[in-house]
Amino acid sequence: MRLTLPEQELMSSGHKGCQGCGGVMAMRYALKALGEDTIVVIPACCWTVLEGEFPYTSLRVPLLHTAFETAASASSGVRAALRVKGKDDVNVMAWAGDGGTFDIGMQALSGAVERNEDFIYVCYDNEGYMNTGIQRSSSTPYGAWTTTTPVDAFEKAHKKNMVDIMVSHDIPYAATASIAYPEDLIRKLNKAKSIEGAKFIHILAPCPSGWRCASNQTVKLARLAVETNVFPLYEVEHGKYTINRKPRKKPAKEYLSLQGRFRHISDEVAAEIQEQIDAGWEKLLKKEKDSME
Amino acid sequence: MRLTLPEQELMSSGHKGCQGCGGVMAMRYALKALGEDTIVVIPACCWTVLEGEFPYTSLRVPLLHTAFETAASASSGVRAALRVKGKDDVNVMAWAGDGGTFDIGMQALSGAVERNEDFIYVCYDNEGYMNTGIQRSSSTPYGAWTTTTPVDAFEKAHKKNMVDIMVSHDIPYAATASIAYPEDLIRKLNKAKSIEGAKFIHILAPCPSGWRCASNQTVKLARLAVETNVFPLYEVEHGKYTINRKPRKKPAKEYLSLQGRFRHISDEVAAEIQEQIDAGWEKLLKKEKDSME
Amino acid sequence: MDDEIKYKNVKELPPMTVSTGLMLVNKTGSWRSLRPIIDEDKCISCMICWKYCPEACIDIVDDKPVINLDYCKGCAICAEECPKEAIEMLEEGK
Amino acid sequence: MDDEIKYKNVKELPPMTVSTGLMLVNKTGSWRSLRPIIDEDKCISCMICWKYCPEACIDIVDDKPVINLDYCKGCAICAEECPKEAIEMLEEGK
Amino acid sequence: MGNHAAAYGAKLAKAEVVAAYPITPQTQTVEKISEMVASGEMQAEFIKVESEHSAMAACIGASAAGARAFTATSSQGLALMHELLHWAGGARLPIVMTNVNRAMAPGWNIWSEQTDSLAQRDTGWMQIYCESNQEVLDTIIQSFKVSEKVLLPTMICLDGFSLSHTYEIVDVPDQQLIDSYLPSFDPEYKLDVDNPQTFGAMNSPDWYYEMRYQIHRAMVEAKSLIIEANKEFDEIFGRSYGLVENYRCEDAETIIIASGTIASTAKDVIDTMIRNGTSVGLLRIRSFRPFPEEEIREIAGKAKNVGVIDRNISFGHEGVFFTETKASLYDLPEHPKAFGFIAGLGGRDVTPEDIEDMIRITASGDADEVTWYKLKDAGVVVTK
Amino acid sequence: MGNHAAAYGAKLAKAEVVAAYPITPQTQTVEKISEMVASGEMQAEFIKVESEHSAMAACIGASAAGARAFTATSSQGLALMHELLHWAGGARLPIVMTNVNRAMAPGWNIWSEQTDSLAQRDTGWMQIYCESNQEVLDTIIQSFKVSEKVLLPTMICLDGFSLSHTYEIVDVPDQQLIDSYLPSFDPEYKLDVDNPQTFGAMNSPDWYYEMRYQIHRAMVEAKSLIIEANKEFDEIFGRSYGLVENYRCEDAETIIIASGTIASTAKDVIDTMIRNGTSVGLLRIRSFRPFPEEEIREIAGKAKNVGVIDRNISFGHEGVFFTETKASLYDLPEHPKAFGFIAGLGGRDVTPEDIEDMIRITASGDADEVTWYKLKDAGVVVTK
Amino acid sequence: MKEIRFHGRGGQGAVSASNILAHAAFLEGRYVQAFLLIGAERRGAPVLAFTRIDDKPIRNRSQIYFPDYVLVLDAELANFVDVASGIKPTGTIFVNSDRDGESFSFNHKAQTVAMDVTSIALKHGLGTSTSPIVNTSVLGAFARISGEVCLDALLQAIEETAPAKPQENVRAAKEAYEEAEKWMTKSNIKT
Amino acid sequence: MKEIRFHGRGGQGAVSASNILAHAAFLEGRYVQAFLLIGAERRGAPVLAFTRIDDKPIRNRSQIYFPDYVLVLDAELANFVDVASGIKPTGTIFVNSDRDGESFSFNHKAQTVAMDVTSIALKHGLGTSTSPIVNTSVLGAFARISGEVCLDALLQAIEETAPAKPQENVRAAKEAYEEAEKWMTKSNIKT
Ligand SMILES: Cc1ncc(C[n+]2csc(CCOP(=O)(O)OP(=O)(O)O)c2C)c(N)n1
Ligand SMILES: Cc1ncc(C[n+]2csc(CCOP(=O)(O)OP(=O)(O)O)c2C)c(N)n1
Ligand code: SF4
Ligand code: SF4
Ligand code: SF4
Ligand code: SF4
Ligand code: SF4
Ligand code: SF4
Ligand SMILES: [Mg+2]
Ligand SMILES: [Mg+2]
Repeated sequence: MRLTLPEQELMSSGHKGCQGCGGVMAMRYALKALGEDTIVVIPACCWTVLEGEFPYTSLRVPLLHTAFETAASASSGVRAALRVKGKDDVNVMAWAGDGGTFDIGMQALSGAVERNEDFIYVCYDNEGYMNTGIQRSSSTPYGAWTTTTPVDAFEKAHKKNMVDIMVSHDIPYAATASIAYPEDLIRKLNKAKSIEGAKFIHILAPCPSGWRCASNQTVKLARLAVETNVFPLYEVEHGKYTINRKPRKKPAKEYLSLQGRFRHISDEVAAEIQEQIDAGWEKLLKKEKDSME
Repeated sequence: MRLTLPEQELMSSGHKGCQGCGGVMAMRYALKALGEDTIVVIPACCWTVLEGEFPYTSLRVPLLHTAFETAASASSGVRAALRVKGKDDVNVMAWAGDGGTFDIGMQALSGAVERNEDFIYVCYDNEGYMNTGIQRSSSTPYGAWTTTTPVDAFEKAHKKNMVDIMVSHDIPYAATASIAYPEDLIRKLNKAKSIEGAKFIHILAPCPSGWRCASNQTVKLARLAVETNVFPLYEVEHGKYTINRKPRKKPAKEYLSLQGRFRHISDEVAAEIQEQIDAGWEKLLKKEKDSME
Repeated sequence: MDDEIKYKNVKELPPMTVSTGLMLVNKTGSWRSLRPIIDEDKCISCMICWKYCPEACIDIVDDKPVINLDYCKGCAICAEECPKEAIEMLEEGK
Repeated sequence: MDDEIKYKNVKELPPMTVSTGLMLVNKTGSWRSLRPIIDEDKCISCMICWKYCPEACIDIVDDKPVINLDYCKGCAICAEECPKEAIEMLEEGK
Repeated sequence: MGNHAAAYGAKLAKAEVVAAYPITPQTQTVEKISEMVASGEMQAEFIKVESEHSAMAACIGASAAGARAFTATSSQGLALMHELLHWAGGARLPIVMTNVNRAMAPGWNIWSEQTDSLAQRDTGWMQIYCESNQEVLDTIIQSFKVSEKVLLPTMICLDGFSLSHTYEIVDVPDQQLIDSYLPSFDPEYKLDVDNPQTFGAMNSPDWYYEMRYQIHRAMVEAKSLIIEANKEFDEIFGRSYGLVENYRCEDAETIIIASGTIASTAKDVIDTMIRNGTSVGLLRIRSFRPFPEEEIREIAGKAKNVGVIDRNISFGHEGVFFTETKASLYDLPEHPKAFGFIAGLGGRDVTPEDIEDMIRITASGDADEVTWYKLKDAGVVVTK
Repeated sequence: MGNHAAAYGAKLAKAEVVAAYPITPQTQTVEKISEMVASGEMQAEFIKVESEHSAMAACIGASAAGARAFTATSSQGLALMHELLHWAGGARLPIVMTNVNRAMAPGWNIWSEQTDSLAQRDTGWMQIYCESNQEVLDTIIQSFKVSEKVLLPTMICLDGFSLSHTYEIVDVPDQQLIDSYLPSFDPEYKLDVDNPQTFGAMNSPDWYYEMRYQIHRAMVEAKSLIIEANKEFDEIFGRSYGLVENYRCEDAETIIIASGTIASTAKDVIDTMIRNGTSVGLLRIRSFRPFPEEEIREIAGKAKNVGVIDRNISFGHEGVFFTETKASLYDLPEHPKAFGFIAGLGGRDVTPEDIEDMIRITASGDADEVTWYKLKDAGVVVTK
Repeated sequence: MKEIRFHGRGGQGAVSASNILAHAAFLEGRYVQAFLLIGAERRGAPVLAFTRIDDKPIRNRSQIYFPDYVLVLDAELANFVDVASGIKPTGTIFVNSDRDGESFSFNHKAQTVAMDVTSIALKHGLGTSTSPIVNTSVLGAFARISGEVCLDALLQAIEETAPAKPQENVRAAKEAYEEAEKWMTKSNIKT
Repeated sequence: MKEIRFHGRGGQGAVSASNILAHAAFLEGRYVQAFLLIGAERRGAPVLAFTRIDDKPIRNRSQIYFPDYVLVLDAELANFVDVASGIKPTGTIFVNSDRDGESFSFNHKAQTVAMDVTSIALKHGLGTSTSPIVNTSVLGAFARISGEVCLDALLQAIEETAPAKPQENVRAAKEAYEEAEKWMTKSNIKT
């Protein structure tokens, strides 16, 4: 028997995540990577609720719950406190959903990255406000149903490209990761740990409840997202793009058809989505190429 | 006599801007471009104060003063109201300083651009919080003195690249402009007017009071900023970069030495700044080239 | 940190909302309507089930996966991901 | 919109802070310590001074620039930018 | 459910711009409006903002440009709007908002408590507390009418879950009748390129004070307008509420003051107790801003003992309703004894039995000034 | 100037993390601290955040991680923090902040008014109102002591310009003496990898109510700790303030209640009037949260007439100090007549003559309940 | 007033059930209230919902502690949750189970009725065998057993408010009603 | 108590002047207060600053309406601003001007003193001819003319608090003091 992940469990069983929650898996892996000397900061999101209930917690590391829009700013304060106390060997990990990152926490994040705060900001992305019952966020992909983008007015905006935005902020390190590829995810968090300054990790974390799929599909969907180029795995070090996986591309339909949130889409919309994915992938390849020059 | 700018003055004399204020010039030009059918939204900034005092105003177009962080969000509301009333021929211009744009108004802007609100967001950039007496913003350039980056701890961060950040948001149109080149500025605002969706214009607007220079240097400094590649003029249409001016490059020192805020810098720091400018310029050239492909 | 905490009244409370116990007190096995059963014969101890379990409730005992049914919510990811189809999901109460 | 507005008491006020007059009432000429003087002989009517004046206080009269000293703050940009050095700045009160 | 009643209220009032952000337990309002706008059933611009702060900013922009604007929020979201609540009030913009009362974090708690909205009582917003979903719907319509007359925004409060998530029978009035009741919004002052004006410029000590006075004055005037709007509403729809509700207070020796769903539950209790011979009445406070000083004086001033149930706490002092009630009774020549009860914070259920108990304590005329009702304190009665 | 006094206070208190954002009229505090940190004179991490919201969030993070945290703000900035003020209070974090009182926009107005901080009175922060720059400096040091004992944050308020921008003599105490007075911050509960704990999790109706009670209780207990901290401070530095200041109220028939710089100016007036035979005293409210109910009762309860000067307005009701004062005097067997004055909003100057006038109106025992003092209303006396 | 409590799992439709029941009673001209005890429950976790039915306006907005009826959508829950908590001695506990009512010994006074409606729901294509949607079937059976609402009103309520598949739900409810009828005859129970 | 009002332009140092004066009086053991009337003034715009000096603690924090002294840093201002407003009949208005004091007819009761200190400031390298920094020179002259602070205290105050060029400012103030001395002898004024 050979384990491909560290054995230590810093996230305990007993949490209140839905059956098959991808966001839970993401945290499990992240803590395996970062280890005990890690302080976690969590703004409002599913993790707020699933994490525990007073006087119980499911993390074996210190955790500060904080207001929805403050993951990055509260983390800055934690880092400052550690610095003033001379505790330089502790990781500070901000852990927020896509809503808390792309939307309401955007400014705090932008500010913290501009200050190049020494922290790891992880966005576990389930492509919507799931804790409040599946509303759109600016991470919700084109075509998706949510309760605020009903089928007759499904989401029309494209997913905001947070990694690019972070790269435009001159962030030392940004990467995407997926719960289907925990070894890659852990490698990236380890790399983030080794780099001084701000780090941004964007993890796709499927949500059976919000994506309207069976609870056993989480890993499969996350894998398909990579294999269809819906969510490519790549990292950006000081502006240099590296695509970690260039899969033999599967059609997007394989991914979309497993999810209730895309059930309503017509063939035309599906074709549009496929086009967008292809264009996005080309763009990414080009970025990789351009940034290598 | 041939005027190179529209003659109509929608900004009146009698305003309270400092002698030689570049921000005032920027507004004068912007209104010349956009004309009477324009609603202006101004968050807290120098323009709040210099614009007038109840019951007087210096704009001959409707103006909504709003809270510091809300230029983009309040403008969204104005646009929605116009849309619901069927008034589609009115421009909505958000007009904010660099602090109100790069810092405290960042999120509202990011959100509005993500929604692709049909408005023109102008940041008149004087590279600091001038209204409150010259504090750093994330637009303050490397090396500069401000009251919160005193000479023995001068500004160490690099100016945030807002145009790039906007481009990462897939904004239809973004451009830089300068009060030294009003014709170019007006052309860009006219182009912005003609494009549906969100537009971002970043205008360098020297501030004699904050830059610690004589009041007659405003235009000269703005021009030098372009001629030294400190602030290149370019525009980005749907991701395509076009550099509007590729000057025969002057040394940065010419620009820096006229400003009290750089008085303290050593030759080494000056050399560093020169390097950064050169690197930035190369990067921009590359972006132009890459995006043309 | 693993024990149950019983505050009887306000005087016993800490001054703020600070959690000092583990959610292990919350036996999420009750959520389950499907129960995973590992077929030891098929199992090759690759530990992929362990790797992907969102409940962190698959223990490694003697190099073999053992599901802690106190916490298993029955999501069936383990069954789905097992390369050997060594895990079957049975209806609870049946 | 150009006139002075004199509210005498609260009953005359509009319900909110709404500005209906122009700042033209504010004669910023008082800020000036240097006064620009155009040398008509040198001037070629290029209107660059007009273009760059931050006070918008250079009028065009018969194709020539005329500075409105009620508002000119004496920033000297016009003098600096004039391609013909046709504008001189004199100390006020001298 | 109350959240849908709010959405229908906004729709019937023909809100033109809605900018809102989801938060438990308000979310269904946002969802319902999304749905109605998507299907064309509601003709409005729905701005899907990235935060409550931007929701209020967008409402401010929309209202300033002359559109009828609506939003809905709760607790943290309301708090995040705080600066802009002052703004909307100060700018005299008749925005209407529902706030689902929920406790403030930390610890996170999504259940009912009114501290969130009461902490906004100095922002220049009118505040109406509802006890039923019908009242929520009706109040939205009435509030646009009043708000647009006095040029002040209104916040309509409903208790989390016990209204927001409770299904009950709500009469959804006919659109035409509503239209006859509520004229379209056509403000005199607005952003208008044909009549350019500047809003919110610097206002020096010369006139700022008077501007503030006007806000205050307008809100005081709103009292009679609220009553009028209710009367008119009553004539068309047969329902009316008023600034306060006097529930069997005539000659009552003991009067209990409450708001929201606690007041609703209390009515059953009052009926039972009166039936059993107790002299008791309920004064339900509906409008907290403008504050119904005269009404409280008139109704509660005659009682022997007054008990105030606060589902809120102003830390370091006492319950907000209690403070303001005492202050308003202050200058009566003879005033009742007053007792404050803190109850139901963070969604702790307040049962009919609890209310009866608090009434009895009040009626005894002999209790601590403030009681933290049912504090888990090993039976010890706890006072502030 | 008061802003520098605040900066020196933070420095002497050895604040470890400062996260702040500039705003008129607080800016010089941020500037001075930048300078002192840059020069190494002050050993602290200064986080140059992008907004006040992030300033408070960073202070929350820092304090939760066990660092002494300080910030400073004013008006709009304070309002922007509102949600996080609730947070800091609810999380029991002993952050200390100075707030320069300034009027709220719109119209923009940068001058003195206390509505900004009073609108935060329900957030679980202690609030101290100062009348001199010395008091500002001293209070910062005292407040860290008290805050860290009761685990609650403190907001120290100083009037815009009339303190913030006024140069006057301030004794800057010796660092060693301060160190002997104020121990370093070493909280029992904090984010600590050696003792992992989770802060602020979901707190259901089971215990949320009790948690809120504890906040309240801690603030009530802070009363005696504030007095104690003052006494101890007095012993070392010869200066003491207390919850309230009783300025010549013994046997005064008329008592005026005020805070901040208006109270300071009033002292001159009181002296003159007493010299001229008027029986008058001043009750200066220093601690508004915790609310000094007993002190007000004891000092003002005996007067015949009490006048309350409010540099704030809770729209639709009255001045905040006035409401709370009346409420605290409510249950005295015999209570004074009370009169409220709204004065000095938006920086309108309140002169000694004005104060004398308000005292005379109060002393007459015959006036409207609330007077908008010196409202420009063509000489008509205006009441609410 | 009658007070009903529903036990289910997140995602099973207990909350809809409480609403549909209220709606049905409303259609019969009664006053109703339906609400839930939310603990931000996740898919799979136990949830509670409530309905009140009365002949006069319902003003009591506190929770239900002493229900007249308890409806358990998923018998497995009974192993972990005290479903009988507070049930009136005169009350009825209905459990969706293929076991016998008597085999559940919750409370000595209240009667326990068990019926397998899962099979009915599945027959009408409601949910999957691993997650059947049984709420309307439970209501159908409840309508017959309790007599608190008549079948027509219930079916109309389902049609008007079911989140999806109205016709299937109507049919399932009807069948469950009829099954309950049979069951009652068999068990010799009258209402 | 003595109350002094300064008139200057944004950027000219009127506010520093009020602080330096207060500081000087403080060094002489007196109680002081210095403040400004801010209107968010911009470079070039007229500004006001104030100083109060007393022998007992100063508690009055309202503005100064009836100053004992008015110091005008820039004579041009007198054309636009009512610099004499409220001046006490026994008061003195000091104008930095090369004109004669009598040529300013602000107020019949208060005396007006004019002196050109700009040239002194420039001589010591304070500012430029178009924007001279005259605040310390004005204070030097004021110290002599008013006798409200002694020269030593003033110079020390300047040294300790001048925002820049302390020595130059000290020298300028000293020279202005001496010039004022001469001017007084010449004008036959005693204090
Ligand atoms: C200021 C504020 N607004 C709204 C909320 C309500 N809220 C809590 S979590 C959440 C959605 C979170 O979405 P995301 O960050 O994507 O995390 P997820 O729940 O999807 O895991 C919302 C809207 C809040 N807590 N605070
Ligand atoms: C919430 C809030 N914080 C702070 C301020 C104070 N403030 C007003 S303008 C300003 C600086 C503006 O800087 P910028 O946007 O660059 O405009 P500039 O003044 O430089 O023209 C600040 C900090 C405010 N008005 N509101
Ligand atoms: S709603 Fe989605 S993200 Fe949230 S706990 Fe459930 S599965 Fe996880
Ligand atoms: S401070 Fe700078 S930006 Fe502001 S008005 Fe003066 S010159 Fe213009
Ligand atoms: S995944 Fe399958 S084969 Fe691998 S250890 Fe688990 S049960 Fe055995
Ligand atoms: S069914 Fe899900 S929870 Fe249970 S062991 Fe398998 S993966 Fe873990
Ligand atoms: S810039 Fe000079 S030459 Fe041109 S119009 Fe003006 S004064 Fe004449
Ligand atoms: S000096 Fe300045 S303000 Fe005056 S006219 Fe010339 S450019 Fe305009
Ligand atoms: Mg999400
Ligand atoms: Mg700026």
